[in-house]
Parts: sequence; structure tokens; C-alpha cells
Amino acid sequence: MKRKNLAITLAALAAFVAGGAQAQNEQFIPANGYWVGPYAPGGSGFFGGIIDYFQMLNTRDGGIGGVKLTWEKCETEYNNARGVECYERSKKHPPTGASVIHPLSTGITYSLIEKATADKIPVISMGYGRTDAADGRVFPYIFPLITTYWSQNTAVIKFIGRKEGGMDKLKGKKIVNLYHDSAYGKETLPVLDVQAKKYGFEVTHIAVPHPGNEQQAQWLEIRRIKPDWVILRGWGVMNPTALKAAARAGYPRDKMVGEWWSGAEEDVIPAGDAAKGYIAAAFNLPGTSFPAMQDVVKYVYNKGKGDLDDKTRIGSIYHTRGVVAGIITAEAIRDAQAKYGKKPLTGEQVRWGIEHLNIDDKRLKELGAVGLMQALKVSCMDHEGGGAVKFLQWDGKKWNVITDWISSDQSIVRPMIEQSAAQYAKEKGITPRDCSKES
Amino acid sequence: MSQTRNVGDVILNVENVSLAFGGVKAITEVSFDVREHEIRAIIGPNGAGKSSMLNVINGVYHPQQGSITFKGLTRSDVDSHEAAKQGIARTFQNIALFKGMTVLDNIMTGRNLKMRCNFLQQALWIGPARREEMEHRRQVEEVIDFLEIQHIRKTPVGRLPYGLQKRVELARALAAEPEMLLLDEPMAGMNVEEKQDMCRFVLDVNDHFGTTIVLIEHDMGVVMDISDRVVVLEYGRKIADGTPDEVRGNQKVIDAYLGVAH
Amino acid sequence: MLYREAGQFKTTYAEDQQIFPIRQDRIAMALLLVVAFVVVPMIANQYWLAAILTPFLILALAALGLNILTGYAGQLSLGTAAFMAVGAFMTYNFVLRMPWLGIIPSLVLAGLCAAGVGIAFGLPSLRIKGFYLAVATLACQFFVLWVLQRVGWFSNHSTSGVITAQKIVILGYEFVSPASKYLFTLAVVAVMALAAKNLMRSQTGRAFMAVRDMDVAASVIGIRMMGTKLLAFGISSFYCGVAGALYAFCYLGTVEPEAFSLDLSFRVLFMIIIGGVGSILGSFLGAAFITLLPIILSVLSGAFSHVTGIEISYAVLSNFELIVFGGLIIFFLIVEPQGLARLWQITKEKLRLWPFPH
Amino acid sequence: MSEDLSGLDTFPKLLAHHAQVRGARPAIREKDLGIWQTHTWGDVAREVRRIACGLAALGFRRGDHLAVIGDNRPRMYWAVCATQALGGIPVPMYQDAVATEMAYPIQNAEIGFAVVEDQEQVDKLLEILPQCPSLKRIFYDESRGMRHYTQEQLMEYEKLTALGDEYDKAHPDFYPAEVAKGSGADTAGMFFTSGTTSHPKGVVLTHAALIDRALAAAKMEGLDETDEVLAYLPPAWIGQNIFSYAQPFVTGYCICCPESSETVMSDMREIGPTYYFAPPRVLEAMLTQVSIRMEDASALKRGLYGYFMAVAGRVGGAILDGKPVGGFDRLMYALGDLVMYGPLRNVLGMSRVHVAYTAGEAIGPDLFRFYRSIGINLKQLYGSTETSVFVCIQPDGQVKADTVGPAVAGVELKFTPQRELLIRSPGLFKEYYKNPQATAEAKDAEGWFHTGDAGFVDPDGHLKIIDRVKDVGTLNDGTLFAPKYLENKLKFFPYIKEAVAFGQDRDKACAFINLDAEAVGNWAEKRNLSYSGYTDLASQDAVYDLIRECVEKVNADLALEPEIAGSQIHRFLILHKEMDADDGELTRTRKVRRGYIGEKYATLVAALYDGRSSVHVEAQVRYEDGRTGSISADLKICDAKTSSPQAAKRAA
Amino acid sequence: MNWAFFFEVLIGGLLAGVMYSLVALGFVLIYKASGVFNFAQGSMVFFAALTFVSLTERGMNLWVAMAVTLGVMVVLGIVIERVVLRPLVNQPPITLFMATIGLTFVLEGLSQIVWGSQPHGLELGIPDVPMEWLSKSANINISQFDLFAAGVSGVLVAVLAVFFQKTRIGRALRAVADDHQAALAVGIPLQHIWAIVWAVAGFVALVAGLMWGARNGVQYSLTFVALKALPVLILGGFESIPGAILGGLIIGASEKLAEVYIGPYFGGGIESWFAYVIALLFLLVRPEGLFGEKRIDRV
Repeated sequence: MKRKNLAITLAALAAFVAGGAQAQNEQFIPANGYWVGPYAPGGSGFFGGIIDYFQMLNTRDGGIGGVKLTWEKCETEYNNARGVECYERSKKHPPTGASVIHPLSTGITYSLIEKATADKIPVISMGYGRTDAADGRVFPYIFPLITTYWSQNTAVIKFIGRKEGGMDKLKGKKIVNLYHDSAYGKETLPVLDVQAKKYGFEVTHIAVPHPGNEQQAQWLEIRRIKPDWVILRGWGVMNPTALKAAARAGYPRDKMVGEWWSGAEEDVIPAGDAAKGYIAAAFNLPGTSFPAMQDVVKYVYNKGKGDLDDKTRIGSIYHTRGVVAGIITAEAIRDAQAKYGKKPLTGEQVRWGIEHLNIDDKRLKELGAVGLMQALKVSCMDHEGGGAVKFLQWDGKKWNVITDWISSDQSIVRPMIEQSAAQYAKEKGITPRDCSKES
Repeated sequence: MSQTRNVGDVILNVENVSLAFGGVKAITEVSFDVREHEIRAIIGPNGAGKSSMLNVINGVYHPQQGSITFKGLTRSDVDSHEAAKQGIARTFQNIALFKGMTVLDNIMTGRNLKMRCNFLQQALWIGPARREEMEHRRQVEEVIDFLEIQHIRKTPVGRLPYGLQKRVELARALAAEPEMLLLDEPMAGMNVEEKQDMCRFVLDVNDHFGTTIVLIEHDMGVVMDISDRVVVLEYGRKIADGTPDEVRGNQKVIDAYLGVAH
Repeated sequence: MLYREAGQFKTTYAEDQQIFPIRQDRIAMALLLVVAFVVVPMIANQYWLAAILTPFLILALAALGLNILTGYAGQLSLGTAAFMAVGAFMTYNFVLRMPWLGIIPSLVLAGLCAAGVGIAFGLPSLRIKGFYLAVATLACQFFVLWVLQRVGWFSNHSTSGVITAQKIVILGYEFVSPASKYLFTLAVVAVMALAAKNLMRSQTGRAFMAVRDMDVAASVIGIRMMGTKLLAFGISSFYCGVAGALYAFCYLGTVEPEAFSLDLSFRVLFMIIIGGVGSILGSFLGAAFITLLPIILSVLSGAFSHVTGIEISYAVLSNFELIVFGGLIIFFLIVEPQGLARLWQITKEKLRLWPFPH
Repeated sequence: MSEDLSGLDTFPKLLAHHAQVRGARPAIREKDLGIWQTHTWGDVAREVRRIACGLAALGFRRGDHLAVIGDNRPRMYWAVCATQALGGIPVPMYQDAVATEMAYPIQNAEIGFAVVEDQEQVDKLLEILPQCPSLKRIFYDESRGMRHYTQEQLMEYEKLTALGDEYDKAHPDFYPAEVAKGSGADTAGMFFTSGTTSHPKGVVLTHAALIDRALAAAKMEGLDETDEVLAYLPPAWIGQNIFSYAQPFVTGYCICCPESSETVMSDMREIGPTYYFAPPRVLEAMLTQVSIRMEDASALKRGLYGYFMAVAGRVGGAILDGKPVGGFDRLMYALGDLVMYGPLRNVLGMSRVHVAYTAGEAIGPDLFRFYRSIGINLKQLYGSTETSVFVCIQPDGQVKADTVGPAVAGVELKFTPQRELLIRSPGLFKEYYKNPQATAEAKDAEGWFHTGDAGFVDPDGHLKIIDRVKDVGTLNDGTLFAPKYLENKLKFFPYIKEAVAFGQDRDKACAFINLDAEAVGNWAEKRNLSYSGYTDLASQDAVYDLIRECVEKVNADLALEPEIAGSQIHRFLILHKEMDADDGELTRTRKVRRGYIGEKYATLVAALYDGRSSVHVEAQVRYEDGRTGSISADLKICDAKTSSPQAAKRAA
Repeated sequence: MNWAFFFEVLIGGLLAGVMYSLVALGFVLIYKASGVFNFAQGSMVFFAALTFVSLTERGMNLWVAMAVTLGVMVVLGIVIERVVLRPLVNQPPITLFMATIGLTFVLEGLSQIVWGSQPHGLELGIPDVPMEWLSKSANINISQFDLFAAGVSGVLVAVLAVFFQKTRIGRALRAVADDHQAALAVGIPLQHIWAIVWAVAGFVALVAGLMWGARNGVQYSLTFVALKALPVLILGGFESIPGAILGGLIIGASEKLAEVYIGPYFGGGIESWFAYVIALLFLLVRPEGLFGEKRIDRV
């Protein structure tokens, strides 16, 4: 028996090395995520969402245009090197190779930018990754879809402004930006500085060294500054710790606005009561009431499948974020199929689909995703497509939506993006595409 | 055994040396001298400060008081590698070989002060570095030959029996071509045959290379046999100094040391 | 068994002190080099070249660097990744700011910068030993990363502190394809491994080992503690620095300082312990073990569930891989605490003595 | 071997030839200071000239004798050649001889000069100096420990050569002229044969004799300058002189001197000689080593060993002899060659051997076949000091375990009615030095040399030796009794190192056994037998049982041979001490001195025959460090089963 | 200079230091008794806290859960001694260190397989909020929970002290720390002692896990608390319990003070390395650590 298993495993390994069995009429999308380590909740929830949505499509519709979606998980451990390895492993996966990649890590996204561009595989870094990649002329294969860090940040300031009673009220206010001391955390420093100048508020950047499980000093500092608002740009254990530390420092949680990687259930539950009243941004909403989510429950979980081990997580922020990613990916494939025919598509073809995504409100309704996500229109110039954010508040049990979609301030963001992208293009000797010639 | 060595002038002068660890005095105001080409023994009961004395001479310990004059150069505080540069080599009571290396490498290490090439040349292994390595290998082979340890040349020292390890340690010291050799109980723990061999080697070294030897040894027979002059320490103080015959007759020594059953 | 040593006698010391005194070893090594330089680039696919072999070689080089310090000179260090980071960021800056230098001089200069940092942080080794020193080197790990993040100059004032490695160009040839990057890495690693071997078999290496094995005795035969230890830190950091540069330029392409986190330092340390402390070969074996094992495990477990159709939660599978990985480390330590290199050495001894057992 | 050596009738002339033809090729290597220090023929020629000139400067004249005492060292060989160049006579002596043994040859040959290796030999010569007034000069190679020697006779080798350089400069024509004066008929050397009873005899051999024989054998085996030989046997023994002096001088091959006697095995492994000589005892010791080490090997290896040795035993010899062998066997042999024979040859240092000889005594058939089966071209030869060694050699492809091969070119054989072998050959000795009587006894007027060996030529023309003529005797019932034959059979067991058979003029055959301490010790350890030393080991019952089995196997073997079936061994005892040349029980070449032993242990012999089951013995032994002590023990005597010829036949 | 603020920083730092000490204690116990630098201590903290919180979430009574977890940690200690340490006895420290790293992977994988990788909140019933009276009267924020944690640490150290001083096993442990040969004379096999000390370290890990878990939630990142303990260890010495406590206090206080008063000049985030640099500078002056004994190299 044992021997048989071994033989099977070896055969599978051989098949893997040889390039796998030829699968017909399947569209392969790698699931290079993380299910172990400190960020496992995010990784497992997000990829659970994507896979559940694909599974749902396969069960409900028999795939997209008759083409079944397939995927294979690869553990990246949120580690750049492992992420690159997974990417290389999945990119030649039959029959089409990896047709689109969700790295779910800013670091891995960075490492894939050049590789994926060279391999003609689109990378969707939905709500993370390199902000200036929103300039599709310089980054044809990179899609920081829906909202970039910078867009989000302007929305956060707008939100604060709204809370203060108008953007003009921001003048003289003190805002602390408590950020994870990493590439991810530092991404929003310049955009905040620009806005501080524009609106006349005072911003203090306070770094929390990795992993962020000790923030006493930072909060003492905040206590000394006595800011009006604290923007929390955390990741992993840094979030609950910040909330706890805020409670210890007696700082009101409803004056803390977290970004969306600080705004999942996993970020607040460990903080217990200390999280009550905390506000966080989101580009997707939690819950299972959306028709799309209902379908996921109906066609997947009720049939005893489903990727999440812990069923209570269905409809959690990370899970619906994954579903949104699934929707976007599926729509892009659908669009591309409209152009290239109903057959398994290459990454290059899917890229075209992503660049021509246009999910308007009508389509959102068809998808059963009204309220789950915002409308989206991607173009050669604009790889972001959305740019609006909603704000949620934690009541100790669940997230409650407290705003409608607040759009970002592209007048601030776009020039910065174009400037940054241009500098990148110059450094790397890239000639930006002429979008007027793209079809 | 012929004792017709031409003992020369004083090469080492230990003057009024005192050494203490914390509050414990290991050596108190000890003075003696060593003449060129002689075999000088330091004896005394356990804990008399013999090893400490050697450690002071070659700079492992720094005495609080007193001075050491070696080849006319007086110093009160010297680092051990400087002592090595001046031509003092030694062996240790508890074998201090480099356990992870072969016999050959251990002995080669003994020649480090004679090597001139820098690490870049060595990394490239070209011209001078390679030539130097070969040249020193040849010199080391002479030592190996001299001490009759050819058969264990490439053996890791850790695998050798105790007696051979002692011999390798002596070889390492000899490879430095020292003017003065400090031997800390070179025959401790050896059987009769090994002791005889070691005695022969010590005498041969003294005879062949004219090396001055300062030696600590417990075996009175050996000490009286091979040494020219003997210093006796007790509780860190010198209680006698002279030829083996003189020391043997010294009442203090008889009381302090020889009286003790050994 | 395959060793036929009769008749391989040495008539000069040069022959006797060769790196591979046995002819069969020389042949094997030559074959290995031919395979690595010629056959592999021809037959290996991109995945193997870009995702497995190149990082393996780079990490082997880093492990080699750490092995020089820890294995040969006996100074435990957990700052490897920091030295790698210095190498990566400084190479980036040399290429950026002095493009006329060319990549190889930039690499060397960056390595020297890493060496400088290494020497500075090696100063405590004069007074501190063992685990105390290891923990102290963590200061270096954290401090260096902090500086790289804080000082914008290092990342050319990139907002996120991320650098994107430039193209490697030598005499107009651009190393773009995975195969060419692999070959570039291989060439650098091969040359540096040879240099390390040369160094370790000459006086410098012996001085390192002497300091490691018995520092008092080393000092007594005239080896300077300070110079030797600092030299070990310097050389080791140089190797790590070059490895870091390759990590950025030949593997990841775009890196942030966190890519050189403590985690990486630990991984490199695993490599030398599993591979064999104080062995050049061990650095390579250990790097292979640590980089390849998780991948093999993941491929195996994937294939297993794929073929058998047993639905195991992937999270469980991933965690199970962790357990197996940890378990194998313990297992290998128990089987051979001195590492894979020692295992290989024993095997080789057995083969040389074959059919005799001893 | 297409070289024209005509006219080169002395060794110094041959040397000059090689220095000219292959001056840059290695002539002699010595493992010294960790590496194989190599000297070319050119170097050798220069050094020999220096020594010769030095000797001449110190008054060495043609016809003078010069003793050479030392291990295999280049300078020792050069001294031999230098002596010959000056028309002198080199007298090599065994380096492990005690001082008193050296006195006779020196007195006998009125030796005036000696070249010795080191302090040890110097000490010995100084000890006998009062008895040897002729000895004027002692040159020593190694100066270690010689610093305080003040005797005027002593001189460093370096001093000698320095003198030589001076002399050569002053008389540049001297050396060539001296070499040219030499002729083939000149004496090339004098070799003292180990006298078993009386004083040793100095065998005088000429250049012509040695060169002729060396050349004949070299031609037969196709030796040339690319061959390498390990010089590890005492240089004073004629065989070693042939292999490491005469033959290299005719072929130009290279000889290699091991670092020391302890490192011979590893040195042999390093060198990997192509041409090899080993007496059976060395081969046997090696096989014992192999067996012992294989016993410790893992089950897998032992299994492989067992299987492939069986394959080799079946077809190995045939394959070596180029006889037809089945395809499958050939395949298995090739496989075995990869995993077993090749590695074995390698660890034995015999990978490169293309010709290996054994001689000196009978070799066990199993032992002989073992080496041949693993692909080593081991052959037997027959010869002695008086014949310049080569009399018979087994040619390739015609190798038998129990013969020594046909006569080598130039040799004539004939037998006396008593089956004594007579030989006539160009390689015969000139005379026994200053011993015309002995010369006349050994060499008759027609030039036939009486060997003293009994034997016959088989139908294939191969010579077969049974024993010494004088030792072949009969039991009381007239049965043929060849003690050496019995002893050899016993010694073929790994546990038995030496055996002494008795039976001449007695009713039955009995034997003394000497254990192989290492093999039996290992065997005992495996069985958790504790013992304190050889004597204790030898008295253990279990050991007796072990040996009895061996003896009974020999008896079963003997029963198969009708002529000697009656001489089966009925009783034996295991001697309480190892026989030793220092105690006179063995010769320097480690042959048992049966007569001496019979006298020395008369009481034991008596006990063998009077039916006692044990005997008390008290014996003087000499320890390694020269002290003497006594051992007293009760020796058991054991009966061994004998097989009846009929039973044996039935079994067979 | 705002003195109230200064004292708040100082006291807060000291209390944070106590939390570091809690983790460091586990390292010290094991190093002292077996000379093993137990890298898995962080994982043990995680493992203990996760087990405890998972049990309580499944409805188990707080105290029962604590007892069960303690039992699990004891079993773990014994298993580790059997499977990992015993076969590696007499190996160099680095090898044992490496083995504990392997152990880290096993523990992390195991705990996540058994309990999942979701983060959990942990409420011990002590609110982690500033004490109002102090806040009001002196404008100094001191968390109740911190004081509670400090109290727990105090009790823990006291319990350990009693354990070491008064019990036979404790004395054996001390003997082992001093001299393995001497330990044999006490009559308790070395293996037992090791198993016990690992079990005790498991207990300490549980306490540390509870405190840290209550503070930041119970999740994988708890393993990172080990990093906080390392500078404490080099400062206090690997073998000294008082050293771990005092080291923790010094590191905690100086780290916070530095981050608050010096950090801003460098763009903040200096906490990540500052503790190490302090420890390092201290070691340069006193290589034997706070309570270590000066060693004389006997040659």
C-alpha cells in the first residue's frame, strides 16, 4: 500500500516535471498564496475567495464560455524568494501557462514586475503593490486594480475631512501616520505629505518596526502629539497591537482610520474590546448577502466543497476580497474570450481582457455584486480603474458600513503616478506605450 | 647522556614577577634567569604557579609587577603573539592543538609568523603564495621527520592517541623555529616508553637546534636527568634554584616538595 | 568503489596540496563543471534555471561566506542578510551613480562595502564569544536594514525604499535570459568558491581555524586575534555582499530591504549547519537542502493530493510541509551532527576503502 | 626493449647509457618529507660519480670491498654503483642483522669501507670495530643524532660527495676511465647467503651474470622504462638487488623506496607498481588482511564479496589466461571487476601490476589462485642467489599453482637420480668467496650448480619443486615424508603463521603450530574470548579446536595424494611463543630452521610422540628491547583425526 | 522637559521590560540546565497560548484549560527530550541550537494544523487600559494589565526561586547547571532533569503566552516575541534568572526612552536595533554580562 502511494507520488512528480497531463479546454490560474506563517489569515481568506468563486463558476456555469477554470496552490510564505519560485513553477503550467497572477504581496509584486512583463503574464495587484503601475503606458502587464494605495489615502483624508466637516477644516489639524516600517508601509508617505501641504494639516509619520508587536513607544509619542486622527497603515500583528496600545494610551479608537490591510476581522478580533469603534477603509464589503456570495454558498459550500476550512469565515473581508478578485479575473477572461474566442487563453490575451475591463453598475447587478464592489473601468492609461473607498466601523462583533463610496482625489494622485512611472521608465529605459494606438 | 652543551649567556631574565587573579596570588616576586641553549626546569607541587610562570613569560598572562627581559629586551607587559615574534614557542599542559585540523595543518600553523603573503595572494594561489606554501611545507616536513610522525601526517589530530598529540604539539612549536621553547609538562600522562621517546626528542631538539628549553615536569627522574638547572616554586614563591644536585640537596625543597609523596 | 588511487603518487608538494589530490575527484569535478556550464543551460527549462538553480547558487555563495566566518573562524553570526543587503544596495548605487565602472567592478566595490560593514560589526567579536556574539550580530542585522530604509540615498529616494536592479551588461552583452543570468551567477560563484578554497587551505584559513579551535594557542604561536577575526568578518561579508548583489541582480530583480530580513540570515545559517560547518562543499550541500527541500516537499505533497485525489486542506498540507521540514532537520542532525558534507566525506572514505569497512 | 645494449657489460656503463638516453626520466623515487622525491637517471649518474670520486679520494682501490648496510634508500644503491664503477665489490648486508652477525662478512671480505644508512647501523659497526680492524671508513647517510660522534672513521655522506666533487675537479678524466676499465667478468657484488647452520657464504656474482639474467627476464616480460617497482624487501637479498638494481639498469625503469617499513602498504598503494615481487608470506599477509577486514564489513559487502569471489574463482584465472569463458560469466566477471576485483586490486596497490612474481617458497594454491582470479598476473619463478635468480618463470598464459614454470632462455636443467635439480646458466655465480671447498661442492667441473632442491619437470616442461633434497625423508614405515610440503599446506590457513612438521624416522607425522596472532586474535574477539597475550591465546581450548579443524582438513587433502597420504599429521601442539629470527628459530628470510627447533624443543617433540596430553615448558624469550625473560606454561597436545585414503576418495 | 511624560515613558518601559523578561526566562531556564540555546521558545509561547485560547473558545473553563495546557506543555517537554535532545547529547551547542530551530518548524506546523491559523483574542479579565486615578492625578498612563503582568512575573520568579531552592529537583537542576558530573551525584538521571526543565520552560512559555496573547491577540506573530527576549539575554546573561529580569527592565526602559526621545531625530523605528546596540555596548564593557562570572582562561 505504502509502496503504491509512493509510486503514485513519483508518477505525479514525473508528470509535474514533464509538464503535466494535457488538459483540454481549461484555463489555468495559479493560486500562489500563503497558508502558513504570520499572514496566513489574509492569504487563506483571499485565495479562499478566489477559488470559491471559480469553483462556483465551474459548478454553476461550467466555467467561462465553456472553458473550465483550474488552479493550483503554491505556498509562497509571503516571502519574495518563494513567491518568485512559485511564479516560475506556475508560469508554464499547461495548457496556457499562468494566465494571470495575484501575488497578494507587495514585495512579491515588485519582484514579478519585470519577470511577468517579459513572460507576458498579467499581474493583478488589487489594492496593493506598486502604485505607479496604474500608469499602464509604462507597466502594460501590471494592474493595481480598483484602488491604489495613494488613491485610498486621498479617500481617507477626504473621509477625515468629511468627518471634520469639510476639507477646509483640516487646516491645522494633526494627523499621525502610523506605518509598518517596510516598503508597503512607506508607500503612502509622499502622498500624505502632498496632501498635508495642500490642506494645511500637520502630518507626523511614525514607523513601527517589523513585526510590530510592541508599540508602546509609538503610542507614547502619539499621546504626546495628541493628534486629531491616526491613520493606521499596519499589516498582521501590528494592527491588533496598535488598537490595544491605543486603548492603553487612552486614544479614542473612532479617531483611528485604518487602511484596508488593517481592516479585516483578523485585525480586530485579537484586540478584543479595544477595537470597538475603530474605522477602516475597504474596497470590498464583507457579508454573505450579496447574490454573488449567495451563489458561492449555494453552489460551493452547500455542496460540501469550498476552500475555507473555517466556515465562519465565509463572507469575511478577506474572503469577499478574494471573491471580488475572482469576479474581476473572470470578467477579464470573459472580455478576452469575446475578442479571442471561447477557448483557453494565454496570459497576453487575458491581459487585453483586463485592460478592457468595464464593469459598470448594470454588469455589477448581473454579477450579483452590487455593493460588494464598485464599478470598474480599466484602460491603457489607467490600470486602476476604480479608485473609490468605503469606510467600515467595527462594533465589537462585525463591520458596519458607515459611508458610501468615497472617490479618490485623482488630481493629486495621477500626476504623482505619472511622474513616478516616468522616472521608472527612464531608469529602465522603457518607452511608454502610446495609448491612442492601443485597441 | 652527554652534557657537553655549550651553555651561553643569559637569554631570559625574569625579575621580581608577581601575578594575581582577583585576590588570589599565583606568583609572588619570583626572579630567575635562563641561559642560552640550556634546559631549565621549573618544578613544584600542584598549584605552585608553574604554568602561570610560563604564561607570564610568553605573554598569555600579564603580571601586575616585575619585568621579563628576553634577548636584552625588557618588557613588563607583552602580548602572546609578540612573544612569539621574539622567538618564544610553547606547548601546553592540556593539549592545545587545533582539533579540527590535520597534523600537517597544525604544524603549518606554527609557521605563520614566517609567512609573508597576504590573503589576496593566497586566495589566488598564484606565484608567491603557492611558492611560499610549498617552501614552508618542506620545512614542516623536516620537523615531521625529526619527530617521526610521518605516518600520521594527514590524520586529524583529534583521532590521535594522547602521546602522539603531545608530540604534534611539540612539532607545532618547533615549526616556529623558536629560540626558546616552553614546555608545560610534556610528559604528563605518558607511559614509560612514550616518556623515553619524548625525553629523546627534547634532548634532540636542544642538541640539534640549540634551542633553549624551559620545562615544567613532574617526573623527578626526568627533570634531574635532562635539565641543567632547576627552579623550585611553592605557593607562587621561589624556594630554590640551582643544578639538579643542588636542588636535590636543598632542605626547603625536600620539605616542600620531595617530602610530599609522589 | 569507483576510486582507483593506486599509482596516484605525488612527487611535489604542489601535487600533494592540490584541491583535489585524487584523480577521480578531479575528473568528477571537471564533469560537474561541464554539466553546470554547458549541459544545464542547454537542457534545463526556465523554471529550473530561474527559480531553483540561480537562487541555489546565490544562497550557496552566501552560505559559503557565512561558513568562512562561522565554520572556519568560529564566529557565530546572524547578520548574513544584512551584509547581503549592503552588497545589493551598494551594487545598485555603483551601477546607478558610476555607470562607467561596469558590473564586475561594481560588484567588487559593493562587496568591499559589505566587508567594511562586516569589519565594523566584527569588532565586538574581540570581546564576545559564542551565542552572545550571535545575538550581538543581530544588532547589525537590524541596524543595517534600518539604515537602508531610512536613508533615501540608498534606494535613489524611491518612496518605498525599493530598488530595481539594473541590467547586467558586460562588453555590450546583456544578461537578460534566465540561462545567461544563471551562467553569470555560476561563473561568479565558481570563481569565488575556488578563491575561498584557496584561502582556506593556506595560512589565512589555518589562522581562522586556529582561532576557532583554540584561541589562546593560536595567539601563542603568533596569530593576531584582532587581525584574524576582523579579516574573517571582512572576507565573509565580502562574499555575503556579492551574494546579496546577485540575489538582487540575478534573481529577484526588484528588492526591498525586507527581502534581506532576519529570516534570510537564519536560512543561511541553517544551510551551513545542515551542510557542514567548516566545509566549502557543505555550503553548497546545505544550500541545496534548504532551498530545494521545501520546494520538493511542496511539489510532492501537491502531486500526492493531485494523484490520490485525497482532499486535504491546503493549509494543513502547507503546515505539514513545515513539520516535515523541521523534522528532517532534526533527523539529519541526529544522523550526522556535522552535516551533509561530513556524510559525504564518510561516504567517500567508504568508497575509497571499498570493499573494506575501515 | 629494442635498445642496443651491446658493449655495456657493466652496471656503471649501463648507468652512463641511461643518463644519456633517458637522462630526464625518473630512475629512483623515495618517499621522503611527505612526497616522492624523484631522481632522474641523469641525477643518479652525477651522484654516483661524486660518490665514486669521493671514495677514490679516500683511497678506495679496485678490488676493494665496500659494505652497504641500510634500507632501500637511493644513496645506498648509488654507493653500490659507485663501488662498481671503481672496480670495487659492493657487499650488501641485511640492515636488521645484529652487530655480531655483521662481523663475519666484514672479516671474511676484509671490508675497508662501509656506506650505512643511519645512526643505528653506525652504532652496530662501531660495536664490532675492535673485531674488524680492516674497517677504515664508515659513511653515513642520515646525520640525525650523529653530532656528538667523534670517531675518526665516521664521515657524513655529504662530506664524501663534497670530497668527490673536489677530486673530480682535480681529476676530471678519472671517473670515465675507471668505468671504462670495468668488464663483464668483473665481480659486481657479493651476497652473503643466510647460512642455516654454519657461517654465511659470500656468493660472488659477476656483472655479466647479473646483466644476462636481468635482461633475459626483462625481455620475456616486456619490461621497459615506463615500469615502476616498489623496493621494499631487504636490499641485501639477491632478489631485491635484481628487481631494484640489475633490472632497472638494463631496462631503465624506475624504482620506488617506501618511507619506512611501517608504511610499505600505503606507499605501495600510492605508487601502484607495475612490476611486483612478493614472497608468499607477504601475499598471504595481505590476503589475511583482506579476509579480516572483509569479516568486519556489512552483510551486503560480504555477500557481494562471497558471490563475486566465487565467480572469480570459477572463471577469473581462465579469463586472465585468455581461455574461452562463457558470455554470462564474462559479464558477471566484468561486473565483479567493477565492484570487487578492481577495488581490491586498488586497495592492495596492485591496480597497475602487469607482472607479479612470487618465489622463495611454495605458495598455497588457494592463495595463488586468489590473486590470479582478481586479475593480478601473479606468476611463480624459481631461482636462488647462486643463479642470479632467474632459472624458471611461468610464461603468461601457462600458469599453474604447483609448478614454477619452464626454464628461462639460456638455462639448462637436469636431475640427479636423487631427483636433485642441477642447473647450468650464464647467470651462475663465480664462486663462494674464499671458500673453494664449498664452491667445488656446489658447482661441478662441468659448470652444473647443485641446487639441493628435489623436483621434476612435468609433461608441459614446467619445473616442480617438492622440497630440499636433504629434507625429503621417510617415516619408519617407508612412507615419503616431505615436511616442508606439510608445513606449507598448514600455513595456507590464515590462522596458522608457521608450522614445523616432524616425522623423519618416526612412526607418524606430528607438528608444531605457530598462530597468526592477528587473525586468531580477531577471530577470538569476534567470539568474545578474552586473552592476555599470545601465550594465553595459544593455550585456549577454542583455539585448539580451530587449529584442529585446519589440521584435519590438511589430512583430508593429503589423503587424496597416494604418495604422501601416509604422512598425515596425527598430533600437534600450538607453540607458546612466536618463532623469531632473533631467537634463531627462523632465518632472516623467515624460513623455519627445522633442525634447530627440533633440538631446542626436544622435550616438546618427545611429548608429541609419547602420547601425553600436555607438556610443561619453560623457555627463554628475548623481548624486543633486548631484555630476556622466561615463560613457563603447560602446553596442550591435541590429536587430529586422519582420513583414510579410501574415505577421501569416496568423498571426492 | 515634561517629567510626568518622562516617568510615564520610563515606567511604561520598565513594565514592557517585564514582558520581555517573561520570555527570556524560558530561554534562561533551558540554557542553564542543558546548555541549549532554545530557539523554539517563541514557538512554545505560541503553542501554549494557542492551545489555551482554543480550549477556552471551545467552552472550557479558564482554569481547566490552563491545567490542560500545562499538561500538554509537560508532555511536550518530555517528548522533546526523548526525541530531539537525547540522541544529540554531547553534540556541540550549535548543533543543539539548530535542532531547536527544526523544532520551531515542527511546533509551528503542528499548532496550526491542530488549531488553525486564525488569530484569536484573549481576555484574562484584566482590562488593558490606563488607571484612571493615576491618569487624572499625575497625567501618567499606566496600564492595569501591565501591573498585573508585572505581578504575575514577580510571582513566577518567586515560584521558580522556591522551586530551585527548596525542592530536590530544583537543587538537582542547579547542580546540573554547575556541573553535569555533580548532577549525577544527586541521583537524578540527566535525562529526567532535562525533561523536567523543558516542562518548566513550557510552563513559563504558557505564562508568557497568556500575557502576550492577552495583549496582542493570539496568533502566529507570538513567535516573534522571542526576538524581544534576545537582547535581554545578552545583557542579562544566558544563565542568570536575575539577569533576565534586570536585563528586561534595562532593555525595556532604555528602548522606550530612546525611541521617544532620540528616535524622532532619525525618522523613528530605531527600536528594532536599539536594544541590541545597548546590549552590545554593555557587553563590550563587561563581556561576562550583568551577573556572569569573569572567566579566566586556564591554559
